[in-house]
Amino acid sequence: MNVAVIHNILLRLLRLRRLIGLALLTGMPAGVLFFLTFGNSEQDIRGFYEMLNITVLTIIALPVTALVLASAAFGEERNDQTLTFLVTKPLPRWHIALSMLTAATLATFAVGGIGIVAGWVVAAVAVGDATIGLNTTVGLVVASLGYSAVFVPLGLLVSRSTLTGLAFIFIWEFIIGASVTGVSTFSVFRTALSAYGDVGTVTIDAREALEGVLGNVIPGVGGAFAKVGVLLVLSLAFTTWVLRRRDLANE
Amino acid sequence: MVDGSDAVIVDRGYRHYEGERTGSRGAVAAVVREGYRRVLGLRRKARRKVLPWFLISLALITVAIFIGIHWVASSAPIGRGEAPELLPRYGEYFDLISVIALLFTALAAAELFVPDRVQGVLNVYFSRPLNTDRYLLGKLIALASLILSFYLVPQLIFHIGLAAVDDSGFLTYMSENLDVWWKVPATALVYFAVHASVAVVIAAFLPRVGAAAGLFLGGMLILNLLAGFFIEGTNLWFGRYFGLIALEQHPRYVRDWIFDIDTIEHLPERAGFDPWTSLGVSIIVFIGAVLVTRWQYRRIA
Amino acid sequence: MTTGAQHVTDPTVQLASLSKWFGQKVAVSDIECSFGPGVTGLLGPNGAGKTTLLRLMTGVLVPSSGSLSIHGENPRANPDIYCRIGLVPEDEAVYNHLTARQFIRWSADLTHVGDAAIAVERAIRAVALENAADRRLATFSKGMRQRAKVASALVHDPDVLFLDEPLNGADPVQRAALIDLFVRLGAEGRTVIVSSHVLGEVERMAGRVIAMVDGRLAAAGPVAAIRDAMSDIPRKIRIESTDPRALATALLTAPFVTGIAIEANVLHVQSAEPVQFAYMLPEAARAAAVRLTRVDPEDDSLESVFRYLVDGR
Amino acid sequence: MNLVETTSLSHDYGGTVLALDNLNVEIPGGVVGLVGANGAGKTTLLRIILGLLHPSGGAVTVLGTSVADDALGLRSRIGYMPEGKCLPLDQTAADFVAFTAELAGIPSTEARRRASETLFLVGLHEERFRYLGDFSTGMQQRVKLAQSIVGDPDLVLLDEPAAGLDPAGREQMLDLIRRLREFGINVMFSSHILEDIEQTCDWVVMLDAGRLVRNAPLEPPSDGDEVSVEVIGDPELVATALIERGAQTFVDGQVIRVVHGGVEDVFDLVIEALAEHEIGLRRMGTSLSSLEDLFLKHEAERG
Repeated sequence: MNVAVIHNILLRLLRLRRLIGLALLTGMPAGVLFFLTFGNSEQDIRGFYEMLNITVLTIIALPVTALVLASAAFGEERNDQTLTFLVTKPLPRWHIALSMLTAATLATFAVGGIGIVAGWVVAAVAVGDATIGLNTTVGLVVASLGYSAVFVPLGLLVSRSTLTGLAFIFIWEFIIGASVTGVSTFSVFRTALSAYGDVGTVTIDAREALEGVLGNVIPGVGGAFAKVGVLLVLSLAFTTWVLRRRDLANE
Repeated sequence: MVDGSDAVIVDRGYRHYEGERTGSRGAVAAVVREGYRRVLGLRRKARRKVLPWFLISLALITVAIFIGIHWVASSAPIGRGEAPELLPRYGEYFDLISVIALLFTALAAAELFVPDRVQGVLNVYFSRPLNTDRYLLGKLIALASLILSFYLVPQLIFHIGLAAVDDSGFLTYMSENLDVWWKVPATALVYFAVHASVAVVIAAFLPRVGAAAGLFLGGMLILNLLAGFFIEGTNLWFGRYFGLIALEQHPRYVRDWIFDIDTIEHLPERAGFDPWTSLGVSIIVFIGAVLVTRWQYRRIA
Repeated sequence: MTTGAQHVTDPTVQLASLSKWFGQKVAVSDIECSFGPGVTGLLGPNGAGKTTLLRLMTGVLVPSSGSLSIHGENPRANPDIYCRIGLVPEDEAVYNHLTARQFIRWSADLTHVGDAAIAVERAIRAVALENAADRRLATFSKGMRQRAKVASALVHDPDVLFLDEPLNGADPVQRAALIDLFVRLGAEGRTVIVSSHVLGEVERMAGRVIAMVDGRLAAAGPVAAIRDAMSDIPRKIRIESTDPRALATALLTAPFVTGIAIEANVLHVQSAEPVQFAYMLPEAARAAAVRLTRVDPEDDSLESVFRYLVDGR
Repeated sequence: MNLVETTSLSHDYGGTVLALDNLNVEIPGGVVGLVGANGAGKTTLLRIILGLLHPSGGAVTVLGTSVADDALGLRSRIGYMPEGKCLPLDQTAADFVAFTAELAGIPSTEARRRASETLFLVGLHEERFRYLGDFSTGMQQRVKLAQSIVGDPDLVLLDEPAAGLDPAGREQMLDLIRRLREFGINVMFSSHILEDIEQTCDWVVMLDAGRLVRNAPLEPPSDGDEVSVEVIGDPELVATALIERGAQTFVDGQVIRVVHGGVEDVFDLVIEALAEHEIGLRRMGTSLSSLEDLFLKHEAERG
């Protein structure tokens, strides 16, 4: 890990325009929730909050945010041809890989965090329960780590990584993950939701939706973290291998 | 010129052009023609033709299937003439075609607007007798004619097909269904106004074709999703106005109104708006899109 | 080049039958040479494989076959060697979100420079970017961006420098300053490898030249020696004079003048032996009482080397 | 008629820095070189001539027409080759050039024919049906030139036409530019490489920081000038001989620069000295060093 590398990548990833765009995306559920707090019962608000978190936030906004940021970590270096500067520095290759993974995770966590904190505040004030956003935050941590592990090497390997990543989300996460039982365990947002479902209380409506999405994946924080942990180790090893053995520029 | 004993060596070098110049109008026409070629992938690598022609053939195949259903229904010995209202007609066909057209619009708008800007070709355009407004006019004509054709050509085939398989005979069917001639184009226009506006505004700002198309499709989806939450959950007096952000739903609502269909409750309807409002929103979105796009291009030109 | 002119006695960078291919396309083919202290020009037309070779040497690309070493180390195997290497890549790209100072500081931090702040200021001064150091690189002109890249490659005081077309986009003033800088760096005993396709520039800074054509080593040695070696290539010479017809008549007597074309007051002379011709020309002009106002070899020397190597003409 | 006339032309991009500062020039027809350092205002001037940029002060007349009055009409008589990328990489060369001819107001069948002929002129006839994305830098640069002349303009503006080309490519490009004059097309092209300008132009406009430094014909060699001579053999012998005849010389490698203030002809002096000592003459000419010196001198004065 290297502080200068991480700092530089974070500066680059969190450009103001992109930050605003992504913050609007992850903040959308909070905005919606704000209007739903008027005139609804606490139980209903809790239900809306959880449904928004599960459907809009975890299934759409977080994957997209993570995709944009994590694939850009190496992707922008590659496409802007600045990767040359980075790989001709006296750093062990695994330091570069780990720094990128860290930066991508931090960036995703920070941007996703904007939306989550906003929603958390709105919900906590409306319901009077300060712990209400805890499960979503745990889900965010799992999602940031998991998606970074997938998209960071993708950005290094593929030139149109955002599009490829989008295809990954649609095909792997949405279609195959929903229809093939064996695969759903390895779907990142299901892993995030399995952690979500294991923390704090979940309303009945949300519980149904959650089980619908999860299929046969059993909720569990420990399992979720174990899974992303393995994913991260694999990702780190693979990224390091690419940095050591493969061409780092096009023709 | 050449007889047996003479030889002629012709070196024309650079020829000056003495003919008429078509001026700015010719330049706009060239932009339109080039727009067609770009969207349809003509005179480009085969890879570029796949998506547009896949969508076009999808539209035509579904027409054929619809006509087939009608033909089977009308020629079946049992149940002839029964429950004709269950058979899909013009309005229902819009349901199907509008989903394909949504993809086609995403592709067409992105292809028309993104590459010119990103590849720097605008520098060439604007060094010719062409200014921002005329350039955008050319693009708008290209987009409108492509997308409206995408809606209307299959519908025309559908209309002729329905007349051909109808029991009452071709001409009788035609004369009994004259209202189709304004209902279908009017509906297509509303679909175009909303879909194309949003797609063009996005394409005018994003630097990549894929990203522009993706954001357009994803944006339409998310707006519907959010509007649903608002309509269901909010108790505020202005909460229902959020029902209007489901842009994708407005043309559908207007269509049902024009064709007098009442099977699904669209989001604006659930929020308590009448079709006139949806029509109004569609027009406002269109005008807004024209203004924003024009502003953006004046800024970068 | 069987004489071994591609090798130096005190090599810092050594390439052993280095090759690189992308799919079917061979970009660099069996390059065998070495580089030592001083400025060496890496010369070749666009697409000759100069950039690929520099990327191979700096470990950005992996050789398809062959090997390389910098101070005895392969950078891929031992990244620590990058402490002693500076690279200015050809790509125009820089970190657009940083200021020049931040960018150079970043390089300094990653190369373990002792007193980074001082080193950064020194590098900025070396490329005369003091006035623009706190502007974002995105606002820089091409020439300024090149200088920022040069500064970032110099900040850790490397003794091997790889510069890929560093003068691209620089105007005459900036170019003169950069050339001075490179010459000075070479004189300090650093190995400076500069690629370029503008021959005049290479001649002004490099004592030794490695020329590449089509991925292969085409020539190696001192600039002057290469000139001499190639001086017998038949060449056209363009001459402006007061009386071209009289001059033409005088020149035609020489056996090595193989053709003359007259165009207004300009003569285009085709000579099989340009050196001989050069010796003959002043005498012939004086004898014919013709006043010469301009003489130009139509193919500048090293350009014609390329063309000769590429097209055989 | 002058090609371009400006009267107190100024432009700023909204900041305090003037991209053009009170420019008054009259530029005659022919091949005109526009020289200056990066940021001297070359591109700004070209874009103002095209009417793409509205100057913040002053006026421009191009080909006898005021740009402010009829920019669109003028643009059908002007061709423009922008600096940098401007080609749609998914089109073939023939399609793109024909399209740009149509943009210039030529009907489409004629446009296709002209496109083919123009690509022939720039040496891309065989490659005209290939996609631009597969072209090398040099080929792309020639396509850019082709699109600028396909519409039969009276004037073409070329922004750094030789940038990024290798020597062979650069020479071909300069050759093409020289030929444009034979075709009756006026050329105005910008470059920061002085040699390019000298080899092609008959008029030079030099800008620095938006101000005019020089607006004059590229002088044919004249008696009072400095002459640079590249020799084969010992340059010192020649230098000594020249000094004896009252000339001032500077020797730099094989190149001798000769300054002569006297009445006698410098060229004759040089030839005499060379013939006398049997030294070979490789290259001789005036302007190269003079223009560059002027440029460097001006830069130095500015600090």
